Amino acid sequence: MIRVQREDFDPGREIARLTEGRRDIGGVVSFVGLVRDMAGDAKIGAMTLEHYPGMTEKQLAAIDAEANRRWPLAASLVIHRYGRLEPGDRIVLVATASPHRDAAFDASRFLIDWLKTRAPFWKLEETPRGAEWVEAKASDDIAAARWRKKPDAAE
Amino acid sequence: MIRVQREDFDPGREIARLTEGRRDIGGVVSFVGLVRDMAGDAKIGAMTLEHYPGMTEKQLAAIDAEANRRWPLAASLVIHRYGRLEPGDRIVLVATASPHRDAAFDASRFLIDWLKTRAPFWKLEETPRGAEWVEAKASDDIAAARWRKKPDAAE
Amino acid sequence: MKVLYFAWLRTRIGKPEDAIELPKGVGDVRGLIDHLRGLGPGYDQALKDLKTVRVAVNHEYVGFDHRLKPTDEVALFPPVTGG
Amino acid sequence: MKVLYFAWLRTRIGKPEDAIELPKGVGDVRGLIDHLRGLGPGYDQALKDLKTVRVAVNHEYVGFDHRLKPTDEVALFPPVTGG
Repeated sequence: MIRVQREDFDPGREIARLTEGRRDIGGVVSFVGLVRDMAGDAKIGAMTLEHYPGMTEKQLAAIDAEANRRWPLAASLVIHRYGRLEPGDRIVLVATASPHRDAAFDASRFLIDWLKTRAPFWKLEETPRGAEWVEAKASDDIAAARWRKKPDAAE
Repeated sequence: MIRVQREDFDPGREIARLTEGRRDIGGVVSFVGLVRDMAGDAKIGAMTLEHYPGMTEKQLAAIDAEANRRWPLAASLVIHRYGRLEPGDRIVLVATASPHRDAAFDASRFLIDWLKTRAPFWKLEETPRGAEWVEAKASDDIAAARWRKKPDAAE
Repeated sequence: MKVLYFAWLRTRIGKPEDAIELPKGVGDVRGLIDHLRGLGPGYDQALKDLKTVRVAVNHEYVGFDHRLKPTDEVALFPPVTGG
Repeated sequence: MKVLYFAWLRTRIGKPEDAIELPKGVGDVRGLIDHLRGLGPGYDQALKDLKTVRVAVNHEYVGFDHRLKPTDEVALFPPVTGG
């Protein structure tokens, strides 16, 4: 399941909802992404997350579906916020529930790595130098590349 | 930080507390372990977690300290419950906060893998055949072995 | 054809979208971008380095060789920075 | 010397702990376990397969060759199953 929203979310409530009434889930892995006050060398006052309504939801749903194809998940959830956020604010939640913790860990990491390179969001930071668009990080491309399937790899 | 307690915990509140007032944390990874109603082939009614007061706290603190030595964590938390638990109940919470998500993911996985093989807890399951002590799983030893440092490995 | 711009492509071009008639002879994304670059210095500056331009057609990522239809919704934007 | 038992070692032995005088000539964990096995069939059954016995002295894991002091708190238990 995916949600794109301006409002904050409650990770504990979302994790609990994911497993409610289920008795077959061994564990839930979650990643909560927060606004940091340092990007490179500049202090950030706040940032605004722009997105592409329609495409953003579609891409997140595709990433979520791919995670469910690759791992035996009992449930999964991606929430991504847009709009103006301040340091310490929550930006993103990824949560995966599975009978087996390895699957939940791998799937969560896949989801956050992939959405960092595939989900149409752009950060505009308020820095002492003025508003600046955040540049994509090569390290995110490298992280996402971990999950690229090699055509000759056995599956 | 570690806690060994009979009471339930609120993952959302614990995650929020871990990052409260901090502006340098990029992400928090958490693992919530739940009681499943199937262990092997038997349906579990409930289980009782026995522990070794004193040693359990000491071992969890050692595992937590080791995670903080190996990864640049801003904060970490392990909560483990004991006593009687029913299917769907939370057993364990591991949460790690770091400026960088890879460190948070690796440290969380290390913590849960290690505590499964090092923390003195024992599960007594109520099955249709009567109360049965859960046997340690070879897969947990294998998972923990991932993190064993090779003497010849460069660090 | 609707063409949308996001992030610094939008701020450089100076507007969030255009309604464009596909010029004769323009059949793919690369041709559309060449056409847009002729519309003004903001367009040219935003679109001159294709390494920093990503393209979606009808909400799906496509390459520069993707063939266009007059009813397509095309979006041009820099590499994404969410998460 | 205080000796604690947990999980099925405790249920097989039938009590959670013993207060034991280290017999003369017994210096390490292996010696203590041999001594305990002589105390009754429950002890013998619980402790005969050392592959399923873990040992802690004063809350730290130790091996079977670990030397014991009369003031030590020794704990014997099966492989852990928490988490």
